[in-house]
Amino acid sequence: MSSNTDFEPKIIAFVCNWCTYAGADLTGTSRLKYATNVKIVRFPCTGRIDFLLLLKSFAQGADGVIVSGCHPNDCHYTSGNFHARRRWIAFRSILDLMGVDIRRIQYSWVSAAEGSKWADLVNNTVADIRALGPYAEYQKVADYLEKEGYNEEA
Amino acid sequence: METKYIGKDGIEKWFNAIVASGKRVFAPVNARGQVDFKPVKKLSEVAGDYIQTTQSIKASVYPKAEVLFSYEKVNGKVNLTDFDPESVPETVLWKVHPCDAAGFKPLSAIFNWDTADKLHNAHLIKTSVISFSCAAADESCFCTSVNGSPGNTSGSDIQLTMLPDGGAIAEILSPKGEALVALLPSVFEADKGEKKEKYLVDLPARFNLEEVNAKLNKAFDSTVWKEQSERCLGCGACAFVCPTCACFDIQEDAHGSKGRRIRCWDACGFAMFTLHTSGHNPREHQSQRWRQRILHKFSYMPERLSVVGCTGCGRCSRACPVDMNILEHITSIAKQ
Amino acid sequence: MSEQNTYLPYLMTIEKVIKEAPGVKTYRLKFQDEAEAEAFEFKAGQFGEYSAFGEGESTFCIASSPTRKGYIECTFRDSGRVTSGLASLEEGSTMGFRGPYGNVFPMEEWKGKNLLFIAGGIALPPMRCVIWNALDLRENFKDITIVYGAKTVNDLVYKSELKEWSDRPDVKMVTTVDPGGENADWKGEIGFVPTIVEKVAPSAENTIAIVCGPPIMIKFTFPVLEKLGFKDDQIYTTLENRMKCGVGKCGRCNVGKLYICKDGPVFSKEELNLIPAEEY
Amino acid sequence: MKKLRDRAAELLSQGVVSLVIGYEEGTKRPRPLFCRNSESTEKLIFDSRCFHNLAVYITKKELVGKEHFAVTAPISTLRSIMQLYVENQLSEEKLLVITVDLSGELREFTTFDEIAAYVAQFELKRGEREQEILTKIEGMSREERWKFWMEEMSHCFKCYACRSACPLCYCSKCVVEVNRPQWINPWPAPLANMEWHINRAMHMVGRCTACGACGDACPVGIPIDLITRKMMEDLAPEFGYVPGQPAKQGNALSSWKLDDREQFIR
Repeated sequence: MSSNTDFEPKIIAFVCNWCTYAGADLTGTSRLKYATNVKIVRFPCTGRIDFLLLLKSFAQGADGVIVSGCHPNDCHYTSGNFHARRRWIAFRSILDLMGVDIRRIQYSWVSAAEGSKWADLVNNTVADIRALGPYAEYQKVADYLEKEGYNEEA
Repeated sequence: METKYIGKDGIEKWFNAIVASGKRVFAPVNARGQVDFKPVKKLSEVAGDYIQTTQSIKASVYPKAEVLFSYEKVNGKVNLTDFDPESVPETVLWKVHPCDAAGFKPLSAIFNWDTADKLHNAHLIKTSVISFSCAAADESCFCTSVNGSPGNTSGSDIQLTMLPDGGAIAEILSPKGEALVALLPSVFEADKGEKKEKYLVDLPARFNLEEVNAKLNKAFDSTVWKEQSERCLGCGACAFVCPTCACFDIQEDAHGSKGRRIRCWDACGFAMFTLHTSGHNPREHQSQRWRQRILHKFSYMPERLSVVGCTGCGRCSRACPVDMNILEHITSIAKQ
Repeated sequence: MSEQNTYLPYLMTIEKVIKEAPGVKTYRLKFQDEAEAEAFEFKAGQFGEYSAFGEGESTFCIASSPTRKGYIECTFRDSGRVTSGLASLEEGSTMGFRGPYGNVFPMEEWKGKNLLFIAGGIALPPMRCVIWNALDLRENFKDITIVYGAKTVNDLVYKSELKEWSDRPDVKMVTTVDPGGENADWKGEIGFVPTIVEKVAPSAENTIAIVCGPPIMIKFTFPVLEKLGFKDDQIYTTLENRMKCGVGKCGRCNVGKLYICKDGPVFSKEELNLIPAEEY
Repeated sequence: MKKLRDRAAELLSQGVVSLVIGYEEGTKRPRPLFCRNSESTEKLIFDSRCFHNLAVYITKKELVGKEHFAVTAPISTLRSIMQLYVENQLSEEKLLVITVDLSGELREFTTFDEIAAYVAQFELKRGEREQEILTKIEGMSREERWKFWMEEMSHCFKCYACRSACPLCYCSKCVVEVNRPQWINPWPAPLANMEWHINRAMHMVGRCTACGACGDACPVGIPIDLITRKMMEDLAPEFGYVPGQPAKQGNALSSWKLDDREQFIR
């Protein structure tokens, strides 16, 4: 993996409304600087984040994904994040088997008070993805139609 | 139509000449425990000992998913980009069974019976078919019951009948076939007078098509559909491996202001196939869908398009997870 | 060789949007290409595939009369992915249209006859095409009776045209709503369509009945017509099965050996008797 | 075999059940059989070649109707029946389950607890084929796994035989048939095919009983059953269920534990 200095990772963050979104807001109001590679999509709860959205992000050009919500026991809906955690465990296991690069999905708990954690999370994720390079492997198959053999395509 | 002889070495040289001409060559390849058509470059890649490929060759003239046209929205206007027939590469199909080649006729009948289908025809024009007559068959084969035979040349541009010496009788059947011969005419020798029939598998007919047709004409309300389809799971395996099934869906692949309209395979066995927006479904039960499949092939197509919608390749029977054996079912209808 | 791509739609500009009823809209469409507009011809009863680019295609009849040149109209209910995509378009925007497809009402054969139109709910559009066609060639036909019903007053479509028709001295117009669907201002009939037909229908003698509506309405209207003395060759309807291609290939709209998209959508009851009723 | 046929005939002729779902000889191997009268029970067979998962039929109302019915069930079918029961898809009142045990004796179950007790004796193990392919996959790098599955997925033509053959895919409307939004492209393409199979596996978390019906049904030979099997093997200990045993503690994805693993969460 060559160090891709020109490469600006595209990262989609799926965050819950009550903790991480508020946390990210705090990062801004605290005037903390962090990488601008992230597009935030706000959800009511991590429990609402469908796993297919993560795959769709990659298919549509994201190089990395952040999923973040309330810390355990802090969920606005009591247990949404616990359900989400289970789903992530299963999802990671399946993706890993299929050879999807699970290093490109970063899960986190960021509370409304953790403005600096959000900045760190984004910065670290951007750095990680920058090191991994563009997720071309995934994106190149996104528009495939009829191909008699996957390997036929160079 | 001209008959020639081609020797063992000649076959390989000719094959290499076809590949060298830049044409895309599809042939049966044994990989992943299955024999199926794949792009090949060398004759050694071509599978030898097998009865039938899992899938038919239909995808070469009717792709699983194909762009009908694409569009782009610009300032409230829409620009269309039509399908370009020139985008279809010249293709040679090598070692096609006669039952697969024979499938081109019913396929084209469906695609062209009233309105010409530009896409299908573009593929058809660019495709040359080199079939190999059949020296072996299994219990699912029944081409001789549906107007075909192990040496049927319908749909083929050239048919080879393999001889014990490794050479073959080459029947050159069309201008496209002649063009293929012209790639390396030197390997084609004068016909040695061998009788092709001698080398074909003996496959007695299992039912009489006219008889079946007559029975089916009165069978719409028969209980046979329910009886036969009880174990049917309603998947599309039979339709997708079939050389003549042509039912399709039209779908939209939209990405912001750009997009493309896609035609893709569909199957009459799916419960959602005929579902109306209102929730009403004219083919609500699996038995109705099974009936549609059989009647469409053996009654409606012969009547409307003058061609039977089955070539006896037996793939549907082999592919079916619950052994819906079409030969057995048709035979039982014929006996009723 | 310039073979036409059947699936390539004409580009149409939405010239006018009329809100007919909750969720129901009529679009007046104009060809963007002059030559295409010039060459385009259709007859009453035919349908097309209308596309919202980005969503897909949907099948509706052409709701305007072939006697009105220069445009076509379609009326649809927002009820799925494509129709809601269409419904979100505004005047001036572009949509697609393929057609015309299917057979036609044999209006030539109906010359000199009385016409009885019976329609229910959102099934008035295919009928509207025939009604205007007949009214524009009024001298060709004798008495024209229209019976139109909907669930509620709100659900009636083409409200201004309903008024126009009922104001005409040469049309007998009867509108009805299902019991409970009326409002304080309602002056029409109250009752289900078959009941009203029985009450107001003209003599079957020299009359053609054209019935369009939900299956349940058709099911109950046919026996009424029979009772009134209509023969099967005097009754016409139009069927709508699910379609994708519109040109007899995709395999959805088979009813027995027939394709609704090619052999229909117009059928006389005489023809209907020959195809399996369970498949439409 | 005779005992099974006699018993099935008896059940039907006495009107205890109106349908017996079992196996008969097929073209190459046994296939499902539906006996609605005592004569047809003559065709019934039950041996080690009978591995179609008949549980797929017992949630089809159109097929089993409102009457009592019986099903002859090998162990894989029993496991699925248990899971369907746990998911409230079956009632004990309507269904009589028959199996032939290792000693060749006929066993009948009228309650699901009996089935659970019987099933508990059998450990779910990888077969030769599963072992071979999974070992191969487990030995691959991530990039190799991606290539392997992408190549496999390029063969999928979305006939959905996997879905149809699975007893636990009983939804009346599948996610791929929803088009607002259209989550998964309906046409076959390697990525859309993979999305479908990932989706299928996610819907099987904690539910798959590793019967292998999906893989067996796949006409193009994609080892899709191994996706759900591996997922199940990996997650079972973590989520506290035993592979092949009914998940009595509830659906894995609709329950959770306070101490579920979270090392991967920053």
